[in-house]
Parts: sequence; C-alpha cells; structure tokens
Amino acid sequence: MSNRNETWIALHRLMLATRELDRVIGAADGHWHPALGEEAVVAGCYHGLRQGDALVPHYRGMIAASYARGGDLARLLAGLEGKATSYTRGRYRSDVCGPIEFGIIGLYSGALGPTLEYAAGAALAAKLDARGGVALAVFGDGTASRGNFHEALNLAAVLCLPVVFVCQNNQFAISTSSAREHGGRIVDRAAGFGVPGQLVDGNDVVAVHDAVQGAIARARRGEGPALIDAFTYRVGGHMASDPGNYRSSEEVEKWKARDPIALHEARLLSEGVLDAAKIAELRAAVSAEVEAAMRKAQSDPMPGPEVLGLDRVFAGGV
Amino acid sequence: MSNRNETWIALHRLMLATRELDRVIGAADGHWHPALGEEAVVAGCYHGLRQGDALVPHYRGMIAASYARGGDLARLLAGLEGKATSYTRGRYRSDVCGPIEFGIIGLYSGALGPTLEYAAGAALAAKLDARGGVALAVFGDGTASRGNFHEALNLAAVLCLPVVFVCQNNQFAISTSSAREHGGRIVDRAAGFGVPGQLVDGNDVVAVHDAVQGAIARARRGEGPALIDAFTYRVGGHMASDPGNYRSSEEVEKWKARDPIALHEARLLSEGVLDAAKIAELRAAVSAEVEAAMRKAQSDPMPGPEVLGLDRVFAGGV
Amino acid sequence: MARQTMQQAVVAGIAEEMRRDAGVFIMGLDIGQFGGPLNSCKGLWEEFGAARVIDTPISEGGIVGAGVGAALMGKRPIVDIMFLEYLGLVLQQLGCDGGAMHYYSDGKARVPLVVRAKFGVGPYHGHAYDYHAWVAHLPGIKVAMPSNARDAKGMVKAAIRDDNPVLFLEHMGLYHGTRDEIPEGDIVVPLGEAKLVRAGRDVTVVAIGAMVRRAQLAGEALAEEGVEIEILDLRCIVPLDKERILSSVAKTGRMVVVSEAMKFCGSGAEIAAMVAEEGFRFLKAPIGRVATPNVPIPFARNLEKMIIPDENAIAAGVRRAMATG
Amino acid sequence: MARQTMQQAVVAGIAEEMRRDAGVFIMGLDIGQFGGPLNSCKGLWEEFGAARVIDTPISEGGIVGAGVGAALMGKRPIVDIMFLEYLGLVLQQLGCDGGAMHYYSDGKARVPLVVRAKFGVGPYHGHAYDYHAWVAHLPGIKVAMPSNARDAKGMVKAAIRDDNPVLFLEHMGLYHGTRDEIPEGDIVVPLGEAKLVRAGRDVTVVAIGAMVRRAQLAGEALAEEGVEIEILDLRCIVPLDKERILSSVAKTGRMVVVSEAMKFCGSGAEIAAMVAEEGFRFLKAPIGRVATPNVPIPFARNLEKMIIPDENAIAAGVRRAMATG
Ligand SMILES: Cc1ncc(C[n+]2csc(CCOP(=O)(O)OP(=O)(O)O)c2C)c(N)n1
Ligand SMILES: Cc1ncc(C[n+]2csc(CCOP(=O)(O)OP(=O)(O)O)c2C)c(N)n1
Ligand SMILES: [Mg+2]
Ligand SMILES: [Mg+2]
Repeated sequence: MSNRNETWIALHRLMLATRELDRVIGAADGHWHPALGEEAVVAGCYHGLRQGDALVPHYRGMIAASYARGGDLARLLAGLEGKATSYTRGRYRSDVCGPIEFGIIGLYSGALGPTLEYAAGAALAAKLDARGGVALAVFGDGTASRGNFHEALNLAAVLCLPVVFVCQNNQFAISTSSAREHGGRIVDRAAGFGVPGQLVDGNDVVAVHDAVQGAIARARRGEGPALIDAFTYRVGGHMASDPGNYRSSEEVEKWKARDPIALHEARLLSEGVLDAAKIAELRAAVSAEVEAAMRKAQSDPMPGPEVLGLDRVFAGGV
Repeated sequence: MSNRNETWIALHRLMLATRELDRVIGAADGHWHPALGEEAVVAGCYHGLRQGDALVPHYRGMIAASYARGGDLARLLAGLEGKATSYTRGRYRSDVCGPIEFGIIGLYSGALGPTLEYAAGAALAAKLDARGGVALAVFGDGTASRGNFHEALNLAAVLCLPVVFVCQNNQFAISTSSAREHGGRIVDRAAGFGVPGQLVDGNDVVAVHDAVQGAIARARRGEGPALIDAFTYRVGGHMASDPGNYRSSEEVEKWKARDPIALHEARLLSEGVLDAAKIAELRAAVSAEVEAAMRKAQSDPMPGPEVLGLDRVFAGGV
Repeated sequence: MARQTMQQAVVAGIAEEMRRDAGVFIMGLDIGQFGGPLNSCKGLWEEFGAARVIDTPISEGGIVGAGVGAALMGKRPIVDIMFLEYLGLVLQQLGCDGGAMHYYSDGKARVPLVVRAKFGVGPYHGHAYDYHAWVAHLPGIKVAMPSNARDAKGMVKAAIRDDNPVLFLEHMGLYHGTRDEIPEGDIVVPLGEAKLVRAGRDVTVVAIGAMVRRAQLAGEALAEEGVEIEILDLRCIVPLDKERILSSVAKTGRMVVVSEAMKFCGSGAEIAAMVAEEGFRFLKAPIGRVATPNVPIPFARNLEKMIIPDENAIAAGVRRAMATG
Repeated sequence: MARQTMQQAVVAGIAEEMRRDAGVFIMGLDIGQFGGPLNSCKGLWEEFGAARVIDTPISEGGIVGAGVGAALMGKRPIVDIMFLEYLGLVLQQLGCDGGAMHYYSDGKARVPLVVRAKFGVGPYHGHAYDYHAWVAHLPGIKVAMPSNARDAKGMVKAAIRDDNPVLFLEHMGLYHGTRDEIPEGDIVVPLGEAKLVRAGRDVTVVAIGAMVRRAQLAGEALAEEGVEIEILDLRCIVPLDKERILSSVAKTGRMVVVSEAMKFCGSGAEIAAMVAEEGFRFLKAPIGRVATPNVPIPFARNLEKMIIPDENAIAAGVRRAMATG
C-alpha cells in the first residue's frame, strides 16, 4: 500500500474513533464536549507527529489526541471520572489533559489560553536542543481572543521558534458566534506577527493534514512558526447536554451536509483506496474498540485515599 | 488667522513644550523618560480633544498630555517628586499618571498594557451614553506585545467601540529594538481585528494630528475603533541617564536629522504661518513658562502625614 | 415573599439595580441569550437587551479592564468572569490597578465595579478553586461571599451601589440548592457585617459561604455532646467585621476558623492572626483552622470530598479546641 | 573569598549553574546586552550568548508560560520578570498551572522553573510591591527571599536545581548595598531552612528580606533596654520552617512577625496563625505583626517611609509583646 493510502486510512480511522468517542461518551456524560463535525481537524492535526515532538492539543479532541499519540483508550476513558486506572490515578481529568508521558501538554487548570505559551516554550526547548523537534498547538477560535494567543505568537515569531499553531475554528465559543467573538478572521492575524497564515477547509482531513505537516516541516527546517486557521463548524452543542438553540437549524444542517467523515469516505472510495466493505469493516472495528474500552473504564474502580498524596505536591516530596 | 494656522501653531507650541519639559526635567532627574524625537506624536495626539472625551496617554509624554488637557504645569511638575501641591498631594506620580479630573486615565501601577483595556471601557461608557464621546489610547510599540493590546483591540472591534488606538512607535522598548520586540509591523495587526490600520509619519505632527482626528471623527460617527501606527524614533535614551549604547550612532543621527520640531518649523515658515521672529518668540515663551513652573515645583513643600490617609483607601472611607 | 435559590436571588438583585439605575450594566461571556453558565444571568438579556447585557469574547483581562474604564467614566459595570478560577487573569486590572485608583487620585477617581465569579466544590465538577485571599491582600477592593439566597440578594445590591470595586463570590454548591424566603422590597445587606447564625458559649466558629451550613450541622452534632458553638457567618472578608469576631471570642475564649479555600496564606490565616494579636487575652485554647489543605483539587469525586472540610472535620476542630485550656 | 553585592552574588550563582548544566538558560526583558534593569543579569550575555540569555518582548505571561513549557520538556529555565509588581500578569502560568502539573500528572511532570523578580522600597523609586503571598497560597511552588548576598547566591543555586517552580525574590534595597564575603566553591543554601541571626530569650522576631537587618538594628536598641530578641531570618516562605519558628517560640514565649508586604492576608498572617494553632501553649503574649498597612504605596518619599516598618516600628512591636503576659 502506498504511503499516501496508508496515511489516508489512518486519518479516516482517527476520525471514526473521534466520532465514536463522542457517541459513547456523550451518551454517558452530559458534560462531555463533543467534536462532532470537527473530526477532520482533530485527525488532521494529531496523526503523524514524531516521537519527541511536543503536542499541545485543544481540549475538544483531547482524548483523541492522547489516543493518537499512543495512549490506551480504556485508561484515557477511565480518566473521565478519575478512576484509579487512569493515567493520573484519578488526580486529574483526561478530557482536558492528556498524559505527559506521551509528550502531551494539556490544560492543567480550567483556563484556556496559556497552553499556547507552553507550546512556545516547548518549541524553545526543541530549538535549544537543535534536533529538529517541533511543537504543535491546537486551540479554539474562542481561545484566540485571549491575550495568550498574542503573546505566544509574537514570542514565537521574534524567537523564530519551531511551533505550529492551528486554530480549530468551529465558529463558536459556547454560545458566542464568530462575529461576536472576533473582529476579522483568525488567519489574518498571522500577518501582524510576520508569520505565514493559511486558511484551510477544516472539513477536509487531507487538506488539514497536509497543511499541518507542511508547516511542521517548515518549522523543522528552522524557518519559524506558522498559523493555520482550520475552518469548520461545531455541529453538536458546546456540551453533550447543550441544545445549541442560539443558532439556526438551517446553519447546522448546511454544515452537517459537509460531514468530514462522509467527504473523506467518498474520496477513499472514488480514489480506490478502500471499498465499501473495507470501510464498513473499519467502522465496526473502531466502534468495537471504543465500546470495549468504555466498558472497561466504567467497571474500573475509583482511587483509594493513598492516591491523595498530600505530601506529594512537590517534586521531591512535601 | 485661519483655523488651520491656529492648529499648526498650537501643535508647534505643544511640541516645544514637550521638548522643554525633557530638557528641564532631564537635567534634574536621571529617571525621567524623555520623548526626544517623538514630539510630533505627543502633540499630534494630545492637541484638540473635546471636553468629556477620555484620554489614555502613553507614559512617555504623560506630563505633556496632562498639560495639553489643561493641567497646571507647576502642579504637574510637583508630581514628579510627589510634592504637596501636586494633583494627588504626593500620593502618586505625575510622570506616568495624569489627573483624572481632566478625563485622563493614566497608569495606576507600573504595569504597561491594561490602560488599553481601560480605554475600551471608557469608550463603552461613551457608547452607552450615545453623546458622541470617544476615547483615545496611546501606547508604545513595546507595550503592543502585551496581551492587553490584543484583548482591548478585539473587544473594541467586536463591540464597535468609539476608541482610537495610537502606537507611539519609537522602535524601542528600553534596549529592545523593533525586530526583537515584534514579528511583523504593528499597523498590520489591525486587519486581524477587522479594524482600519493606518501607518503615519510620526515625525510629521500634522500628519499625526490629521490621522488621529480623522479616526476620532469616524469613531464619533459610530463606525468603530481604529489603529494608527505613528512611526518615529526614540532619539534619547530610555531614561535620561541611559546612554542608549545598544544601537548605532548612525541610526540615531539619521533620525535626528528628521527632527519633528525642525520639520514643522520649516513648514510654518514656508507656508507663511509664522515668521522667524515669531517662532523665536514662541520658543522663548514656552521655555520661560516651563522653567518658571519647574522653579515653582522645586520650591514646593513635601506632603505632611495628613496626606497619608490610611482610612481613605476606600471611597466612603476605611 | 418569594422563595428563591441563590442563583435566582442574585439575578433578581441585579435586575432591581438595573431598573433603578441606568448606569448599571453587565458584561461577560455567554451571559446574553445563553443566560450565563449555571443560569447566572438568566432573564437579564430578555429584559434589558444586548446594549446593557453584553456578550463578550474570551478576554477576561479585557473585560475586567473595560469594566474599570467604564466605572472611571461614571458607569456601574458588573463583570461576570464565570469562575473564580480565572482570577489570576484579571488581578492586575481588578486588584492592583482598580483597587489603587481611588487612593492614588487623592479621592477623585471612583471605581464602582462588581466582578462576579462562581466557585466551590459542588454538583458542578471543576472550576472550584477559591483564590479570594489574593484580592483580600490588596488595598481598596472589597470581597463578599454570601452563604444563602437572602444575603446574596442583599449583598449583590450593596455591591452594585458601592463606590469601590467589589469581588462578589457565588458558591456553586449553594447556587441551585435550597430556596430561601426573600422579603419584598429593597433589601440591602451592608458589606462588612458578619451575622450570628448560632449563639453558643463554648467555641466561636467563623465560617463563610458553603462552610456556614456545614458549621451549623457540626453545631447540632456538638450540642448533643454538650458543646455549644457560636457561629459567625462572616459574609465579607473585606471589610472584615473585627468587632463581632472579637466580641464573640471574648465570650467563648476559643475559636475555630473554617475555610474552603486552601489553608496556607488563606484568609483564615488573617482571621486567626488578627485574633492572636488583638484578642489574645480572651484565648483559652489554640486557634484552630479547618481548611482545605494546599493541594491542587483532585478530580476524582471521592478524593475531592476528602480534602474539603465537612461537618465532621469542623466538629473535630471544635473538639480539639475544647480539649485544651 | 569574594566580596560581592547581592546583585553580583545572584548573577554569579546563575553563571555557575549555567556552566554546570547546559539545560539552564535565562530569558526576560532587556537582560542581554543591556544587562537587565539594575544589572540583574550583568555579564551573562557576554559569557553565554544570545542563545541562552534571551531577550524577549514585553509579554510577561508569554515568557513565564514559555518557561513552564520549556521546563516540562526538560530544560531548567530562569525567567526574569523584572519586578514582582508584575506577578499578577503571570500568576496563572506560574502558580495555578505550573504549581499543579507535578501533582496532577501523578508525579510525572516536573517544572524546574525559576522566576526572578525585584521588589522592595529602596533607592529605586517605584515597583516596590511585594505580592509574594499570592504564590505562597498556591500548592506546588516555592518562594525564596534572601536577606544577604551569601544566601542569595546559595539560594538561587538551590532554586535552579530544584525540580519545582520557585519564585525567587530580590530586594532592591539590598541589591547594591553592602557586600558580603562569599566563600569559594559550590555553596548551596537548601530552600526551607530559616536561619538564626540573633539569639535571645525574650521575644522571637521572624523577619525576611530587608526586614532582617532592621530587626537586627531593633535588637541592638532593645538590648540596651535589657530586652534580648531572637531573630529568625525566614529565607523561604515556602517551604516554611515551622520547626525553627516553633522551637524559638517555645523558648521565648513571645513572637513578633515583621513583614514589608501588606499586612492583611500577607504571609505574616500565616506565620502568626500557624503559631497560634501549633505553638499556643508556648505563648505568653499576643502575637504581634509589624507590617506595611494595606494602602497603595504612596509615592512621596516621606509618605512611603512612614508606612514601611523600620527598626523603631519593630522595637515598638517587641515592646508591646513584652508589655503583656
Ligand atoms: C480563560 C477561560 N475563560 C473561559 C472559559 C470557559 N470556557 C470553557 S470552553 C469555552 C469556549 C471555548 O471556545 P473555543 O476556544 O472556540 O473552543 P470550542 O469550545 O469551540 O472548542 C469557554 C468560554 C475557560 N475555560 N477559560
Ligand atoms: C508589564 C510591564 N512590563 C515591563 C515594564 C518595564 N518597562 C517600563 S518602560 C518599558 C519599555 C516600554 O516600551 P514601549 O511600550 O515601546 O514604550 P517606550 O518606552 O518606548 O516609550 C518597560 C519594558 C512595565 N512597565 N510593564
Ligand atoms: Mg470554538
Ligand atoms: Mg517604544
């Protein structure tokens, strides 16, 4: 199988996993933040990073990112409730913070924004090491209103850091639509930092993946940061329980018609990468994997008091 | 005398006052931040605001801004050392914070950046009042690296606030040159907020003034915020005592040759607004005024303990 | 008389002030049509419209800064920053600058700004951090934290009318909980007055927010052991009602300070230190502090529960205080 | 032996660690060719070059955030934020996030980051604010404040080697003041050990930073009155050396806590509260706090002087402690 075909299948697989995660978790937990409709950005970004690269994902898609980097799905799902089997044994939540052991820097608080700066710092570390490492930061369009976006991009530009910033632009921050969230387009902010900006169709997983990989390659060559505006739409509510009635159903339907999974499936078929039977097989396999992981996670135990570790707040103890 | 001529003379007068302030204060205080070479931005911005408009000046030029708004020069200079006769009776410093009674919002701490947000808020108040009031915010190129710049501009854009942001772009933040302070040009940041951006010659007082007044008129009409990048050069050190040896003397000399006061003086002469004698007269008058104010300020007393007011920290007491 | 939850009472108080004074407006994220997280602003947009109930971008520093600016120009803004967990994003504008303006301007500037924030361990999992001590450390800004719906209404109205910045804290565990009878008419609870919620002779228990109810439960259990605690609901950390605290300790000779905020350098330390300095002569026993230990709030529900003081922890603290002196 | 100022000692300590460990680097505003405000980084750029002595834009949150990110990836960054007055701009990254990462990751993340900041009333007029209590309130981050050049060198080296974020505070009034003899070789002063700087039987005086010298002056004056104070130089607020404090109070029975930071909710409150809880049985008198009142630091030099504790204020606090019990 050609390299390209392998990549396309892997991208599809990750999109399917992302959607299955939404379905399975969303049914169990009204507080879950689905990435419905945004799977192309999730898969396009998180597939294909190198070992040693730093990944700083958006919270929406964090479990998929952790999974793509090699995390065990059952343990990741155990982190939704803080089970003892999760990567932090229940000390923290997996839906906003992936395991650091996979090179992931997640959200260690509820505050959106600072992770872009952590990504710049991870890129600075990579630059000091000079072994071609990069950092990839993904963030929401709403998050782009935070001053952290500005400080991180400017710092990265001035220090010529190997970091790629991708806006998972789903046109909403909770109920706030783009028009009320930001003047101008996110992509147009790149020029103000002297950084290349690229608008991509965020419903086309290949377009996203190629853009991200292109920017990463450029960063690896020492040519500095880039900003990608991956334009898509949040088809679901902000949370699983959010009816999202602050926008028209026509708008939602219009975007549903551009479903990234359907689009890529059509391409796989038309380019002869997979036939209908193989596609169905893939779907079934992913579905079974996610469901099995969820069953395991749900039956796992909660942590005991030994996990609390009031004397383990500092590295080195006390 | 025509309206235009009056304005040109007033602009010249304010530039001269700014330079005299630098000369007189700089001789007395090594910590003073001179605006040498930047007088066209100072005068171009601060001349001609309406009563009721909010003015949020850059710290470099604060005394000139306060003077332009009607502050008593001797009292303003008394604020350099916290004399009892200053506008805050010594509680705070006049070199970074002008008197609020003149509609000035200065720096109430050492932190650069938040004043841009205060300007947005003042503009929001004006918008709610709907009487055509505006806010004018001036800030340094270095300050534009702070996240506050981003949040303030975006908020102003989204809420269509009547506020004009002017970057007093002297190409330095202490020792940090533009190239190491920001990727891209400040003016190019406007597009990212969907706001008009205008680059002006910051050594041409008329160009600055016209641009600022144009943007203010637009804001008064309800058409929203604007960003002006007034490009100039800090001919002096960061402080009076700073030799500024982190840049070449050729660069400094090149910009000295474009002295804004000399440029405007030449225009006043060539356009027949003032003759050489009148210009000399103006200079002498301004010089005498500043010197007299400084003498007065220096002989004024320090505050007594009654100013301390530990029970006056809260409005309403205690 | 209306029976209202704390959420309803706060919104009702804001609405009354918005009706009374055209200068009052509110801004924040998702507070318009969406009604605010946990319905923190439900109904305001419908009544007052988008001009006075302003949806904003995710720019906490920007909107608190804009609140400061608008307040300086004579408005009375309310800024809803969603969660107290974001206090670190606005401290410069709200506290350092906003708190200093009145004093530094020699009394000429006024900053009548209310910043609202939800916090606390409760049914909503996350955003529980209580960082109010940071603001209490700064001059010129008040800190209010109601323990019940009636006070919440009266205190939010007082906060809006106050000419100083006020940090107004809404505990998510109390938010949609029990309903209180709220008297009709203009109830205003002055900021800085602690309330006696249980009289007792043995130990003074100083509590605030959600800890008040837990202290009451502890009080009932302790009464059965013959220990009568006196409970003060502090209501405000700034201004601190030193008189009521000291006069209660003068009576009981013992004090336990209860706090959901982390113990080290929390505001409970201030209360204990104040009494150790100004009320030492009354003390018969060590001053106890029952507080959340200094640890990042763990996520697993059972771990989380272990660290937040409950009625048992409070009762244990009281018993320790009774064991000496 | 070299005679060095605190500024020189801190820079020498950093340079030694940069030589020892290629993972150590420093970033901040104007720290390269300019050498840092008050020469805080003088000579580092010349020795280590622009790759490891990195000039940055005015983006305090950005550079502290970048420090956190680089530390997570195994570097040992030092970030110079110029002045502690800007702490409110970096609290989220440094404290709330940075302090929680080790714990939340179940011990897998480490954030060996040092944030340096100057502060304090001294010859430099402005930027004096001392907000360290904010950080002390948070879990997972240490707070160090040397009172002399020797400790400054040893503590900055310990801070750089520490696997946790450390806020390292440099008092501008001590910075270019007296010189200390600094022994040759690798002096490291462990974080969390208070130092006895004067032994005495009557009153324990807990001081830190510039207050240590003032306490010593007060001690000399008081000795002439026959009052012998015992002075502890705290050196770190986190970790707090509870043992040394308590054992001193066990001996003297009296304590005065001295602090240049504002009194209300300052770290002095924590020390007083800790002793009122854990050392109550030793106490013969109220715990005194001598601290700056909660007021924005006034600008006029004479007003500023009135609010910062000096040796007379400290002596007066000691006399009050002696007057009872
Ligand atoms: C600093 C901060 N402010 C507010 C919030 C509350 N909040 C959680 S998700 C969210 C919307 C984020 O929008 P966006 O960045 O576009 O991501 P999306 O949810 O659309 O994926 C908000 C406001 C937060 N987490 N952090
Ligand atoms: C938030 C913040 N960081 C750092 C400083 C220290 N500082 C004072 S002036 C200055 C340079 C400001 O540069 P710019 O905004 O370009 O103004 P200029 O001095 O050139 O007029 C700096 C970094 C500060 N005052 N505030
Ligand atoms: Mg979004
Ligand atoms: Mg500049």
